[in-house]
Amino acid sequence: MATALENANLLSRAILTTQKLRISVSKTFNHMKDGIKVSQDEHGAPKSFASQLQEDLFLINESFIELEKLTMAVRRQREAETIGNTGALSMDPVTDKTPLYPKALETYKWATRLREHSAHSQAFLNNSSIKRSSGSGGSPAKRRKTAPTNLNISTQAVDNLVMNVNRQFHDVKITKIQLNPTVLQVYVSRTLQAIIVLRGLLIERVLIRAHHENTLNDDGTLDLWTASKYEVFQKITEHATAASLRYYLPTMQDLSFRSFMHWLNSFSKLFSTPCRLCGKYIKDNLPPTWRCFRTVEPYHECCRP
Amino acid sequence: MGVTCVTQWPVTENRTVPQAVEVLTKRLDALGASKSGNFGVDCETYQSVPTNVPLKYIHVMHNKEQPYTCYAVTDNRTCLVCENSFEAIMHRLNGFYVPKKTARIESKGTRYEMGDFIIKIGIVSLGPHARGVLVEVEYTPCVIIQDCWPLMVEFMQGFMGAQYTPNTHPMLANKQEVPFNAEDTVFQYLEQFENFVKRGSSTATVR
Amino acid sequence: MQNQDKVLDNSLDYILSRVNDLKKALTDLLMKLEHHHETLNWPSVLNSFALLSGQINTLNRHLKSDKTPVLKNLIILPLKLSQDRDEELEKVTEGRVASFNHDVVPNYLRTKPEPESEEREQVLAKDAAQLSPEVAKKQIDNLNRLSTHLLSMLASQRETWDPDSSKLNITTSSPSDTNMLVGAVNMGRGFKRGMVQQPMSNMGAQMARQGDQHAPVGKIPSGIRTNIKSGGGHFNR
Amino acid sequence: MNPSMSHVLGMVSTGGSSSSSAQQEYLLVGSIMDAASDSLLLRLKALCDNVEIPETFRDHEMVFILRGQNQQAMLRARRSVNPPSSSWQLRYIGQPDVSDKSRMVTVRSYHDCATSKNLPNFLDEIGFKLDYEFVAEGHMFRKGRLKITVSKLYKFSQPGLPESPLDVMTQSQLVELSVVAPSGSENVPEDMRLFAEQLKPLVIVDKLHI
Repeated sequence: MATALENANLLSRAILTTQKLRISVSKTFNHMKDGIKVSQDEHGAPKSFASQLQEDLFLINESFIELEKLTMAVRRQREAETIGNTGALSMDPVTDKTPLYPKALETYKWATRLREHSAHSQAFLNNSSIKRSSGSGGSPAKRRKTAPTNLNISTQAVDNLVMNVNRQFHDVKITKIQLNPTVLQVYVSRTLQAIIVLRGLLIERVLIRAHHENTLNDDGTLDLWTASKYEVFQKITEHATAASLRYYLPTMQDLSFRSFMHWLNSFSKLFSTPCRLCGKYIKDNLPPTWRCFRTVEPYHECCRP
Repeated sequence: MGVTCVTQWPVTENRTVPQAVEVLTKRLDALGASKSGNFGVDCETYQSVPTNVPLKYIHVMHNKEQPYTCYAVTDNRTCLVCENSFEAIMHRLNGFYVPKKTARIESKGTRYEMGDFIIKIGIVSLGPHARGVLVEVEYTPCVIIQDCWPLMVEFMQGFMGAQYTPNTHPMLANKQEVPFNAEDTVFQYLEQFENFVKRGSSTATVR
Repeated sequence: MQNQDKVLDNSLDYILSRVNDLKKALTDLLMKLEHHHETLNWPSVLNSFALLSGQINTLNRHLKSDKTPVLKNLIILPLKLSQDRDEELEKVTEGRVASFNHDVVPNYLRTKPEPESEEREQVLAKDAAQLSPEVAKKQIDNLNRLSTHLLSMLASQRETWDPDSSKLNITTSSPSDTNMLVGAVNMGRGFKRGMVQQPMSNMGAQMARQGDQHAPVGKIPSGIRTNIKSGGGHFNR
Repeated sequence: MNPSMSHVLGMVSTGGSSSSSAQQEYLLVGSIMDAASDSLLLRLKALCDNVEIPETFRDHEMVFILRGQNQQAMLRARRSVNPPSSSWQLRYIGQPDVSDKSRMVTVRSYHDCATSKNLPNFLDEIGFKLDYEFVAEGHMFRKGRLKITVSKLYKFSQPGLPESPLDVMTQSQLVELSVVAPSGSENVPEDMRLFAEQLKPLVIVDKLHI
C-alpha cells in the first residue's frame, strides 16, 4: 500500500518534470528559431545568444537528469511487485471492475442506433416539410399560466373526499392515479370504470370505459382521451359529462362531487336493470343508459321523462 | 371479449339448412345489423391409441376470432390455450393420439354487428354434410354473465322470436362470478358440436 | 553394345549433374553458416536442408530406377598408380586430390566399410539378436517413461519461464461438466430422485428414439446394444 | 450490423415460425466454469445485438414423459419464475438427426408453442407423467437469428417448488447456441460455426454427444 502511494507520488513528480522538460526544450527551440531578442539579464547586461543557449541547455539537462532519477526510482518500486499480475491487468478485462468497458459498448451501440434513427427521421421530415406553427409550442405554457389558483385545494382534501366516497358506496372503488392534475379512476362494480379529471374538487372531464378496457397507453402513459370502443360507454360518457355540469356547484365543491358519485354509482347494475318506463332491457341495442338526476332511476335515452 | 351465448337454431322439417339461415339473416338485416366479415369455429378430435394410453379424447379447436390461438380441451374440460403450433406437436404424438376419422366438425358463416352486440350465424358441417345452424351472440361491454343474462335473453328473443328461450347458460350455474373468457365460448361450441356428433351417429345407425 | 555404352554415358552424366547440384547446395549452406551465421535465421537453414534432402532424394530415385544401368556390375580397375602430380586430376577434383597414389586410391575406390567398423557393427547386431523380446520391451518402456518424464519436466519449467502463456491457458470449460449438464438437461441425469429409476428411464429414451425415427426392425438390436452400454455407464458412475 | 433491425428481423422470423410446420433446431452446446463466466458474458455482450438490455432469465422446466408399450414421447414445459409469468412454453424436441455425420451442428426437429398456465395439469390429464424438473438461470443473447444462452442449472431440494432452496448442479454453466429455422436452411450451420469460433478458447461448443 505504502509503496503504491510512494510510487504514485513519484509518478506525478515525474509527470511534472516531464512537463518542465518539454517547456524548456520548446523554449530552447523557440530561442533558436526566433533568434534572441535584445533581452537583459538581472544585472542589466545584454545576453549573448551563446550564453542564452547555454542556459537553456543547462535547464534541459537538469530536468532530464531529474526525470531519469525519478524513472529509476519508479522502476525499482515496480520490481518489488509481481510484474506478471500487472501485465495481466491490461489483458484481462474482467479484473477491470470499473464499468468502463460495458458502458463503452453500450454507448457505441446507442450511438449507432441514434445515428440511424436520426437519418430515418431526417428522411421523413424532409418528405413532409410542413412548417409547424410557432404558436403550438407555446400554448401549453399559456394554458398552465391560466390554471386557476383560486381552486387550489390541498391534496389532503382530495384524499379525504376519496376516502369518504369509497366508504359511502360499496360498489365504487376510487383510486388516485395521477397527482397533478388530479386524475381519479373509479370502478363501479364490475360494470364500468370512469376516469375523472379534477380541478380542485370540481370535475373537469369524465370518461367512461368498460371495466376491462385499458387505462394506460401502450407506452405506459395515462390515456385521458381515447373514448371507449363500446357504444354503451360512449353514450354514458355523454350523459356523465352532462351530469357533471348538472351537479356543478363551485361554491360547494364537496357536495358537487358527492352527488356526481351518487349518480355514477347507479350504473353498478347497468346491464341487469330494465328501463323504468318501458320495462325492457334493450332499446336501440343499448341498455338504459340515462339516469334521472334526482332519483337516479334508469331510463333509455328516448324513454326519459 | 364479452359474454357469449351459443345456441342452436332449429331447422324445421319443411326447411333446408340454408333456408333456415336466410330467415335469420333477413331478420337481422331488417333490424339494421351490419355484416362484418366471416367467422369460423372448428374442432378436430384426437383419440388416444388404446395400446399406449387408456381411451381419451383431446379436442383441438380454433376460433377465427382469435386466429393465432388454438384450444385443446380434454375430457375433463381442461382447456389449454396455446399457439397454433400446438397442432404440430400433436402430430408428433402420433403414436399416442391420432385424429379421429371424420370427426372434424365446424361452424362457418357470417358475422354481424349491431351496436355492442356481435351475432354469428354459422352452418354446422360434419364432414361434407350440413347438420344444422348455430347462433352465437356476444355482448361485448360486459364480462360477467350473471350481470347481463336477462339482457341477452331479451336481445336474442328480439330476433329469434319471442317464444324462443335459450337453454340456461352453463356459466350461470357457476356460483362464482368470474369474468368471461374465450375458453368459455369454445366450451359452448364444443358442447353443441358433441350434440351434433351424437345425433349424427344415432341417425346413421338408424339408417 | 554401343547402345549400352550410350545409356551408361547418359546415366553417368545425369548423376554427375545431380551430384554437382548437391555439391553446390552444400557449399551454399556452408557459406551461409560460415559467413552469415550472425544474421542467419532458422527458416532459411530449414530451407537449405529441405533443398538438400530433395536433391538427395532425386539422386537416390535415379540410382534405384530401372532405366539406370546397374552400376554395381561395372568394374573400375586402377591401371596405374603414381606419386606424381596429375594436373588433370587436380582440376577435375577442384584441388582436392592432387595425385592418383596409394594413399588415396583405397579410400576412393572402396566398396565395403573398413574391417574395424564392420567388426563393430557385427558385434552390435549380435547383441541385438541375443536380446529377448521381453527385455527389449522393458527397455523401450523405460526409455518412453524417461522421455515423458523429461517432457513433463520441460512443460512445468516452461510455465515458470513464460508466465504469460500459462495464464492464458487457464481452463475455462471442462468437457466433463459439459457432458454432465447436457445429460441433465436432455435426459434428466442427476435431476431424478432415486438411482434405481435412472437406467429404466434411459432405456425408455432409447426406445423413444427408435419410435421417433421409425427405425426398421433390423435396427433394433443396435439400439439395445447402445442402451446396455449407456446403462452400464450409469452404474459405473 | 444494425442491432435494432436485426432484432426486428429476429422477431419476424420467430413470428413466422408458428405457421410453418417443419421446424428444426440447430444446436451447439458447451460449458463455462463459473469463474470464467464473466469473461464470456463480456465477450457475448460485445458480439451480440441486445447489449443495452441484457436479458436474464430464471426458468422452471418440467419434462413430461408419456410411456406407451414400446415407445414414449417427451414434452417439455417451461415457464419463467423470475419475473413470474402466467404463461408456459410447451416444447417438443426430437432426437438428434444423425443421418448426416458430416454436419457440424446437432439438428433435431423442434416445435414450441406458448400456452396458458394450466399446462402441467393438461399434460397430466392426457397421460403424461413428470419425469424430472429443474431450474435454469442465466443470460440470453441474440445475434441475428442466433440465440445464445448461458445458464446455471439447479435441481430441486423439494419437488415442485421452484421457490424452495435449490441445489447447484455443477461449478459450470451450460452454454447453448441455437437457431430454430425451417428444415434445410443450409447456411445456418455455417453461421453458427463462425460464431462459435469467436467464443474460443473460452468455450468450445460442439454437437450433442449423449
